[in-house]
Order: sequence, then structure tokens, then C-alpha cells
Amino acid sequence: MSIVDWMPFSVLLPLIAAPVCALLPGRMLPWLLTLIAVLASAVISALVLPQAVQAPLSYHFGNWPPPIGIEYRVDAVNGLLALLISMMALVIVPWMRQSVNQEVPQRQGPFYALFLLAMSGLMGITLTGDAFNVFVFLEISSLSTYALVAHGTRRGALLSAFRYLIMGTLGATFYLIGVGLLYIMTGTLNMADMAERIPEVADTRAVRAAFVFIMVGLGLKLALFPLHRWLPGAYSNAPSAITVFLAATATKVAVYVMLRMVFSVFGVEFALSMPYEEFFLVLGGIGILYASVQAIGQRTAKRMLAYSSVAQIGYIALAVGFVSIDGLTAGLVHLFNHALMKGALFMAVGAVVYRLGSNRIEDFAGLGREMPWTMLGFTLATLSMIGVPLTAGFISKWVLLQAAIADGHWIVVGVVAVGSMLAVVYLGRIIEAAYLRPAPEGRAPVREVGLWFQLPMWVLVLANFWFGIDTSLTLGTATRGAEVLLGVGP
Amino acid sequence: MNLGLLAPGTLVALLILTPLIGALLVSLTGRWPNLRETVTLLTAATLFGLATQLIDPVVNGDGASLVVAEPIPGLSIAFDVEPLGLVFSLLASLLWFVTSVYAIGYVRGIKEQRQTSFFAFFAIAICGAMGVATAGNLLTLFIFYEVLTLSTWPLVTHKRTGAARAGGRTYLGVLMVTSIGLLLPAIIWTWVVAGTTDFTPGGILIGRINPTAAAILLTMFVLGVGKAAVMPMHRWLPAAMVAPTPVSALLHAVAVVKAGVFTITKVVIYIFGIDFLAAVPMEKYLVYLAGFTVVAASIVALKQVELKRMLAYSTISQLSYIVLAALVLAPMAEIGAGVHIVAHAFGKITLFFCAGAIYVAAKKTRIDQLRGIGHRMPWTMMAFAIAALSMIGVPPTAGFVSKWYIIGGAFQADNYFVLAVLMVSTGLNAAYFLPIVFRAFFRREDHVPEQPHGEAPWPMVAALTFTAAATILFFIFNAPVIDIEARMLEVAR
Amino acid sequence: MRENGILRIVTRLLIPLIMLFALYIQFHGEYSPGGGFQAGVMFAAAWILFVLIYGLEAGLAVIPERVMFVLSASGALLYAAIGLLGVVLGGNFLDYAPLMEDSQSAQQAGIILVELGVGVTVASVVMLIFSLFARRRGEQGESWPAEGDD
Amino acid sequence: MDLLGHYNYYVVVILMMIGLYAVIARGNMVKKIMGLNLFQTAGFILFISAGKIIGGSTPIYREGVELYSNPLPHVLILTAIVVGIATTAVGLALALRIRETYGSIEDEELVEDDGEDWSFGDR
Amino acid sequence: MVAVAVVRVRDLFSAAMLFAIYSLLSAALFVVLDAGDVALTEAAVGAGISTILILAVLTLAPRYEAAIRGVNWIAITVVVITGVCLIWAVSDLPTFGDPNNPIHVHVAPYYIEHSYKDFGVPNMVASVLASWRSIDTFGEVIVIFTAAVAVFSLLSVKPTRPARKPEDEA
Repeated sequence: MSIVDWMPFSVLLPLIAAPVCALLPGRMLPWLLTLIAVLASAVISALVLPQAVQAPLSYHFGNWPPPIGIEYRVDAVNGLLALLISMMALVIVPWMRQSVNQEVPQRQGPFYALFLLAMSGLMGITLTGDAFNVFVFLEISSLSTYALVAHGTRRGALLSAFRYLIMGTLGATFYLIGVGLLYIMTGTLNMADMAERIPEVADTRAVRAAFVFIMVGLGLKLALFPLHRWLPGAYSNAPSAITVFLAATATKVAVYVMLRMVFSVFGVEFALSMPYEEFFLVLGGIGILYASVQAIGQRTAKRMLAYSSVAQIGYIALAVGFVSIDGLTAGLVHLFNHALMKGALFMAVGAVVYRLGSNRIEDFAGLGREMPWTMLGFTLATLSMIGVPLTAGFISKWVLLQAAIADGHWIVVGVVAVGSMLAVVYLGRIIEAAYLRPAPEGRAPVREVGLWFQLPMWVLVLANFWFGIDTSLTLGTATRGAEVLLGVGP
Repeated sequence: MNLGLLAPGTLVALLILTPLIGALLVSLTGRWPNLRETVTLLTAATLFGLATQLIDPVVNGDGASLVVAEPIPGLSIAFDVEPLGLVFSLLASLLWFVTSVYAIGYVRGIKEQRQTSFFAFFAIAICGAMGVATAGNLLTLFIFYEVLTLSTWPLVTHKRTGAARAGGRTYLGVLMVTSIGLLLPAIIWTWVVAGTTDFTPGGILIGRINPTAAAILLTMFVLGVGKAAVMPMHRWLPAAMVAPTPVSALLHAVAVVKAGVFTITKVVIYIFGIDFLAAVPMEKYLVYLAGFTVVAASIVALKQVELKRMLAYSTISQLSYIVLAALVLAPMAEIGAGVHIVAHAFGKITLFFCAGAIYVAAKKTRIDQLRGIGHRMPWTMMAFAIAALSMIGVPPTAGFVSKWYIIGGAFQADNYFVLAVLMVSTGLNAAYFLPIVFRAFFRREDHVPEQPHGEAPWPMVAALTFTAAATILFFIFNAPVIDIEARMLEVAR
Repeated sequence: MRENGILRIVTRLLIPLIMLFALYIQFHGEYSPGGGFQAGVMFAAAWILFVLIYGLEAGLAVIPERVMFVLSASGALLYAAIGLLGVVLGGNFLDYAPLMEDSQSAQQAGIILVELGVGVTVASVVMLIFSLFARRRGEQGESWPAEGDD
Repeated sequence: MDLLGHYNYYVVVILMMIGLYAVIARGNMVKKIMGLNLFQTAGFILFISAGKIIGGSTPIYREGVELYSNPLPHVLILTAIVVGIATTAVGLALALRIRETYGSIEDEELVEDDGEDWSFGDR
Repeated sequence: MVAVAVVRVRDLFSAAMLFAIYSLLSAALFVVLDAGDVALTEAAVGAGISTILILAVLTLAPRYEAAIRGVNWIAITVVVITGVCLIWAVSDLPTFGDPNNPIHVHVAPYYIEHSYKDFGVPNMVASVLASWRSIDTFGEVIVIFTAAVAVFSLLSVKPTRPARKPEDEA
């Protein structure tokens, strides 16, 4: 079997493993199965990416050629994303074991099953080349995510999950209607096929409305600024492990679908005929400032990081707002890098929660001494968030600013700069608490967490620095992806 | 004196790595203070040795360069030592050694907390300074510029008191805001415009950018390099005075602040190019800004009651001398800028040493407490007097030499504004330094301290004596530095 | 109303019929409207009706929740298995052609099996969900309200 | 374009608006879920009516029938309905749990409860 | 229109009933639109399952929803915007039921033609569902299964379980 034949199994293996996992008893077995499935998925994605960068791979389900059947179509863009998702999952699964044991004491079979479903759902969205299939897998991942969020140990989790469910379903339905309109106008659901047929109907209001609906729907999913309300609650109330996974992958996938739809399906010219650029630049900019300010006001680390995620999405929106190679490259690179840094940060916070059962910022006092390694990792990841040189964050920022300056968007430059400074402020609060404030007396001495927590986090932290120095994978693939999206180059 | 053992490239690498290794060893040997101090001293000595090894290759023109990695396509982390950087690295490494001697006396004298992390971060900061000094392009320079900022934050907040936290916030705040908000965009702009950020003699922007834009860019650079403390970006320096004195002495009189002015000088010479910049209209306004800083900071210094804060403001004004000199765009002035980096370093570090010595020996920090202290601490106050003279620019001190060159440059460019500024500030310097010296020696102390004290511990005295001596010696033996600077100029032309 | 004789009689007649009809649309799916999904819902509806009349305990006695859970998983797995069979026999995922030499009957076989998987899953899932909700009420110690059926 | 040719599209739009309003404006969670269903069903009708061909017949092959309505939308909507019921089930389960832990399923009443500054008004 | 009633009525039970009726109506509409399978499903699901589930919840929840204070203007605006956008959009959708609409001429004809010819399966819906777009259906099954697992893990915990820890935040 060639790599193409293996490609869909990066989705199918976790998907098929899920039902089995749900039936497994105890704690060890489900986790083990999850680990194996995720590992396999990651390996496949890793093998697929290099080929996908060369030329798109296409897999026909049931051996029916598109548009009759459904195809999986992988190129540099979603290849990179698939690799990101599966790799993050691979890092998180070992990490989550202990914290899940604590937060979800019984019925872990279903829990891990849901995790697998969420993961494979995201993978499916990423790989598929069929607009409706996106919807189906979107729902798989969403449903399982709602349930996972509801597993949080605090009752707020239920509320957050419900609101997330309402918002998410609205978003999905909007997307569905958009796709419906497109289908009515073009008569096909296959993205590539649509792309060919849209130009002849491009100037109909129906297609424009479809564009708007898809934008709004996905905007809800990726928590673009005014539609971000569900995110902080969901992130802060979910079990730590799930927070890490969501923060690292979920919104990224929504961004990807948006990119895919805008550039591969509607096409650049169409997008430019709509107020696409303004849409992203304005919302992204406001989002960065608003969310960063919000983040400063938060009292708990998780909520703070959640708002910072909203802000980071703003960066990505800005980046993809410039319809240029540089801009899209910046967006894709930041997708990747932000997953690395946010993953590490949330892991550190998760470790603290595991020990303290709290993530209030004042409770971080003295942890610099008591949990040295965790906090060191947190600090390093923070550097990456701020965009200090030699970190992945710096690369993102550099490319983004480069794109902005090249296009002469000086306001954007200002916004990005201000955003990073605000990041210094809100992340600085935790660092300061951890290192410069003494532990509150009367608190039982806190023990450092074990290797199961340390190793995965450090993998991500070091990855932050690795991709800050050797950017051949990230920048290279991202640039290629940008070319693919803009339809230039081979 | 060149042993010629190592290839220049290797030397550069070692120049960066030695302090890091030092830091590592220090944190490892933390449990045994004596061993730890020995390590620090050895590292410092080695570093200075390495720096001296670079003199010949650089002066002979076959520069020492080294490329490490290429994070952004076409833009690499590269090192390339040129005369100015050589001077800076020599200066920093030498004074690091001296300061280490001093610091040993200091931290033990007042039983400082967490000495190990203190020395460790100190070493990392030096690594940052070395990186800045030897950077081959703007990216590399920026990287180590930030390393310097971040590694000094723990030192500033070392006391961990509320005041220390507040000072740390201002320190990090100003430096980060300026560097991320102005310097980084400026660098990227340069990269976008010129397609490179390598320091190349004659500049890389000629013909690539129109004068107005160039003026804006230059402004972004000058203000963006917050470490140069050009007003209004100077707030961090007084705030940093909450740090232990050795830190203020080395970092905030030499390493950090000099990194700032050094950056500006390099940008002026190697990015814009003197000739190109002369054509830029708005460059004058920056001269005025710097001049204003010189005078204003001196005036503020007059009002200070805390000795260290006064020194801080004096530093601000002295730094703007260098910026001023760099922006005069006359050959002599450029030399003057380079020389003043050295001269001011010796002078100001001596002053800080003295302040620290006074604090350790007499627990006194305010100016009005210093009456008659010269009788108890003659060595210290003699050194103080010499350094003060150097600040004012009275022969036979280093300050005179640099001032001479700057004035000469001002005449070359017949820029009378600069002349005026120099005159006024000289007067002001005299006005806030001399009274202290006078009081110290010719007044008797208003009340006898409960436990009479003598000099500070001997390592401190030794250190400050050495630097004071250096201030005078530099007046006589300044030829090598001048030569190197001149070399830089003819390369740059 | 558990004691309502007529209702009991009617449903006793009705339930087998519904189940029969369910099986019909399950396996007749490719000729007339209907298929696995509708069949599953039908079947579940029959069971739910049974529960409404005879109470949840009786219903769970017929099919315990554990079994439903296993069934729901195995339905999905059956579907996947068909797909994988295609792969094993050298085709793509969910490729029915390799199942038999005659492509037409191969397709039919594939469709029927797949629909069966769907039916099993849907039926068991609907029953499971319903019984979970119903059991909830039991645990809260409230009685089955009269408005409950329609 | 003649209105008649689009009447059922307009029906769709109206249903959609009603459903959306229910989701956003109604505080009661069960009501929200119902609204969500209305909203989705409207979307389904959109697809199905697009699939209809006047004079066409149900897409089941019979001898002599030439014109069939489009089967593809039907398939999509079957899937969509299933997804819809799945979502409904999960949503209701959540509502149930919320009811148990908070003692209320009126969204507004719960705003203060979890200490989140959450105005749920806008989308 | 029933839908309006569903939203207006504050008695949730009657709302549920109306909802069921609404589902039946739309099912009927589907039949009119030649969508037999969909009608069957909608009837079974909308009128049957979801109604029963809603009722099951309502037996545990207060029967009447709280009064809505005033009018939710945000909602109105959002809805109106959406509606206008849609009206604006559909007004140039292809005419209803016209055989020459793009969707009838592009992919679908292949299905209609080959379903019986290649598969011997008269019900084109079935064959599209289970063969041509079978991965969608697989996804659908998985969705259902996901729902099962989700509800299971949500409802299989004891009703009044105390939070493991007191509220961390706020």
C-alpha cells in the first residue's frame, strides 16, 4: 500500500478505536488504546506531509471518483495542520493520564472514547475535500467536545458546555446553510469541483450570502472577536487535559476550514470582491486589543490564558487578512506556533491545578520555589508568547510584522506591538507572583509534579525554541501552503 | 600579545559561550561560595583574555565572523566583530572582572540573599552584552539585546521587596515596550526595505528609502533603543537603581546602557551610513532631542538626594553625549562617541563603586549624609573625586579626552548647538559633583556615627582604586583605543 | 394507567407489528423509502412504547443498558468492519466492489450490511438515551407523569 | 423573479428567523433547544425544496418514470437530521444536569452563578 | 403558523406538543417534496424521539418557563439581519422545481442513472447514502454513537453529586 492508501487512516484509526475504547473497563486499557491510536495517526500524518508538500494526495472513498464520491485531499496546508493535531494529541495523551485520573475518577472508557472522537473529528475536517463531509465531522468533534467540557470538576462546566453547545450548533447550522446555498448554485459538494463552478455564478447574491453564512458560522467556531463568548468559559471549566487539547487544536481547525473555503473554494478574486480583508483586519485588531485587556483583568490563570487565546486568534485573523503570501504564511506559522506555546502554558497551569486544585493567580505565589521545573517551563513558554527572539513566537511575530510593513499597514503594526506589550503585562503577573512573592504561610508545601507531567510539557517548551531557530519545517511548509491557497506556484 | 592560538571565528563563539558556561558552573558550585567566586573570577579573566586575542585580527582588517543559524530565510544569526564592537567587548569583559572582585566584597559585606542566582544572572547578562558587541546583523543584535533585558530583570528585582517589584515593572515595561514597539518594527522595516540587516560599512539604506521615511526610521531606532535612555525613554534607569550596587555599577553604568548607545552608533554608521544620514533632514531634530536630554537630565540630577539616583540621571545625560556625538556625523565626533563609551564607563563605574562602598561601610545612601566622610574613607572619596572630575571633563582624566574629540567633531560640522550643550552640561556636572567632594573633605561630619567605620572591605576598595587609576591612565595611554576607532572610520568610509 | 386494560391489549398487539414493520423497512430499504436509520428509530419506538406501558424495569429486563451500549458500539464497528474488509480485499475504504465478483450483488450486499450496522446502532442508542433519561427520573424519585405519552 | 417560484424559500427564511429568535432571546434552555431544532429544520426544508423537481417523483426507480427529484439533498438531510437529534439529546442531557446542580434551567438566572461576566445576548 | 406558537407558548408541555405537530407538518411537507425517506425520518425523530426526550426532561424541570422581560432587541436585530440577508439571497436562487437548475444537471443525474443500472438498487437515496457517500453515513453513525457516549457519561453519574472541590474561581 502506498502512502496515499494509508492517508485516511490517520482519521479512521482513532475513529474506529473510539467505540472499542468506550467498552474497555478500568483506567489503564482505554488510555493505552488511545495512546496507540493517536501514535498511529501521528506517524501516518508525519509520513504524509512530505509527499503532500510535493503534490496534493487524493483518496477516493469507496473508490468513487469525486464529485460522485467523497475524497480526502491533502496538500501542504492541511497536511501541516493534520500533523499539528495528531502530534499535539500524541504529546497530550501521556500528559493527561494523571490529571484525568484525578478529575474524572470513574468511567474513563467513555471519556477517552470521547477524546478520540474529538481528535479524529478534527482530523476528518482537516483532510476531507467535501464541503458536507466537513459538516459531519465538525459535529463529531463538536458533540464530543461538549461532553468533554462537561466533564469539568466544577459545576460551571455544565453551563459552559451548554452554552458552547448552543453556539457551536448555531455555527454549524450557519455553515450548513451556507453550503446548502452553494450546493444549490453549483450542484456539487466537492470543494475542488465547486471551485471550478463558482466563477460562473460568482456575482449572484446567493453565493455572496453563502460566503457570509459560512464566514459567520466558522467565525462562531473559531471564536473570532465578537463571537468568542463561549470560549473563556469552555476553556476555564473543562478538565485541564481537554483545555490543553482544545486550546492547541480546535480553533485552529476552524481557521483552516475558513481559509480553505475562502481561498480554495471561493477563490481570491471573489474574496476580494467581498469586504473580506476589512472584515478580518478590523475584527482581528479589535479582538487582539479587547481580549488582551480582558486577560489582564482575569483572576484565574486558565481564564486569562483563554482570553489570550482569543487575542491570538486575532493575530491569525490579521495575518490571513492580508491576502498575500507573507500574510497567509504568517497565519499558518502562527497557527502552528501558537499551538505549541499555548499547549505548554496550559500544561503548566494544569500541573499547578493538579497540585493546588486552584489556578487563582495569587495562588501561584512562591511556586517558583516549590514547583521550579513547572514554572520554569511556564516562563519559557511565556517568552515565546511575548515573542522574544529565538522562540517560535518571535518567528510568528516577525513574519506577521513583515507582511504588515510590506503592505504598509502601520496601524496593524501598532496593534500587534500593543498586543505583545499587553501580553507582557498579563503573563508578567503570573511570573511575578511565582518568583517574587513568598508562598502564603499556612499553605502546605507543594510538591513538584512527576515526569508524566514534566516530559510532555518540556517537549512542547523545547519545540518552542527549536522552531524559533530552525524554521525549515514551519516556515517552509507554511510558505508552500500559502502558495497553494493563493494558487500560485506549482 | 596575540597568542594566535585560535581561529577568530572560534574566538567569537567562545566569547559568547564563556559567560554561559560560567553561569552554569556558578549555579552548580553555588553550595561552596569560595569555589563559586573563584569560578566567576576565572570566567571573567578568561573572557578578557579571549577579547584581547581578537584585537589583532580585527585591527588588521581580517575581521572575525561566524554564522550560527538561519531562522528566517536569508536572515541568519551571525557574528562579525568590528573595531567598535571590539572596544565594547574589551571594556565589558575587563570591567566584569573588576566588578566581580568588587561584588564579592559587596555581597559578603552586607550578607546579600541568594548570592548564587545573583552571580549566575550576572554572567548571563554579560553574555548578552558580548552578543550585542559582536553581533553581525540587526537580528542577532536584537536577540542579545533582549537576552540582556531579560537576564537583568531578576537582578533588578533581586531584593524582592515591593519597591523592587515596582522598579522591576518599570524596568521591564519601558525596555520591552520600546524594543518590541519600536526597535523590532524598525528592524523589520529595514529588512523589508533593504533585504538585509547586515552591518555593512557605508550603510545599506542608501538609495533604498526616501529621506523622510529614513528620518522616521532613524527616530524609531533612537527611541526604540530604550537602553540608550534618550528622553522620554529614560524612566527605567532610575527605576533600576533598586538593584544591588554592583549591578547598577556594571550593568547600568556599562553593559546595558552602553549596549544601547553602542547599538545606536552602529545603526548610524553601518545601517544608515554617515554620508547618507547627513542628507536626511530630520536628523537635526534628534540632535536637539539628545541635547535636551543632556541638559535636562543634568538639571534633574541636581535635585536628587539619593546618591545612586543622582548618578543614574548623570548617566542619562552622559549617554546622550554619546548619542549626540554619533549624530553630529563628523569623523572626530564618531571617534569621540567611541572614546566616551570607554571614558564614561571607567568614570561612572568608579562613582557607583564608591556609592556602594559608602553604603556597605557607612550604610549611607543620601547625599546630605556625606559630610566629612572623606576623613573616614579617604581612598573611596579620592576615587570619587577623580571620577567626578572625569565626568566634568577636567584633565588629566579620561572624560577630557572624549569631550575633546566630541567638541572637535562639533567644530568639524560647525554645529554650535552641540557646543552650547556641552558647555552648559559641563557647568551642571560641576554643579552637582563638586559639592559632594567638597563636603566630603572640607566639612566635618555633623554627628559621630554610633560605631565608627573605616573603609569598605578590601576587594571593593581595590576595585574602585583600580578603575579610578584607569580613568587617569586612559588620559595618557588612550592611543590604542583611538587607533581602533580611527580604523573603524576608515573602514566605514 | 399501567392498569388500563385496553391500552395494554392494544399495545401488546401493536408492539410486534411495529417491530415487524421496522425489520421490513430495515431490509427492504433499497426498494422503498426507509433504511437502517428509520428502522432503528422504529424499533426503538416500539421498545419505548413497551416501557411506557410496562415500566422501565420490564423494559430493561428485556434489554439491559449494558447490552444497548455494547450494541451501539458494535453497530458502528460493523460498519467500520465492512469498510476495512474492502481495504483488506485490496480496494479503498468502504469499497464494496471487492466483496463479491459480481459488482451488482457486491454493492447490494455492502449496502445491506452497512444499513444493518446503522440500524443496530441507532436502535440501541435511542433506547439507551431514553432509558438514561427515564432512569434519571426514577432516581429522583418522581413518578411517571400522566402527560408523558403522546 | 416571480414570487411564486420562491415561496417555499421564503417559508424557510421565516422559520429560520423564528428559530433563531427563540435560540437567542429565550432564556429557558429547553426552549433554546426547541428553537435550535426549528432553525435546523428550516435549513432542511431549504435543501429538500431545492431538490424537488416539479413533475418529478420520489427518487425510487420505477419502470417508465423518467423524471426523478434529486436524491442527493435527501441523503444530506437524513444525515443532518440524525446529527440534529444527536445534538438535541446531548443538549437535553446537559440541561438535565444543570437543572440538578443549579436547580434552574433559565439561562439568565444562572449567569451570576458561575462567576462569569457573561451576557449571553448576542451571537 | 405552528412554529410561532412553539416559541410563544410558555407552557413547555404544550410547546413540546406543538413542536411534535410542527415536526409532523414538516414531514408532510417533505412528502409533498418527494422526500419519502426524509419524511419518514423527520416524523419518527421530530415527532417521536426528540419530543419524548423533551418531555422526559420536562418531567424534571419546571413546567413553565420564566416570563421574558420586554423584548430582546439584540435578538431582534440579529434575527432581522439574518432574515434580510437570506431574503436578499434567495430572491435569485434558481426557480423552485425547475429541472434545469444546476443541482439537477450536475452530479445527481449520475446517481439517478446508475443506481439501478449498476447496483440494482431502486431506492437511489439508499444507494447514495450507503455507497456513494457512505463515509458521510459512517460519520453519521459515529455522531449517533458519540451522542450515546456523551449522554451516558453525563447521566450515568448520580443525580446530586457534589463538586469534587469547592468552586475554584469566584
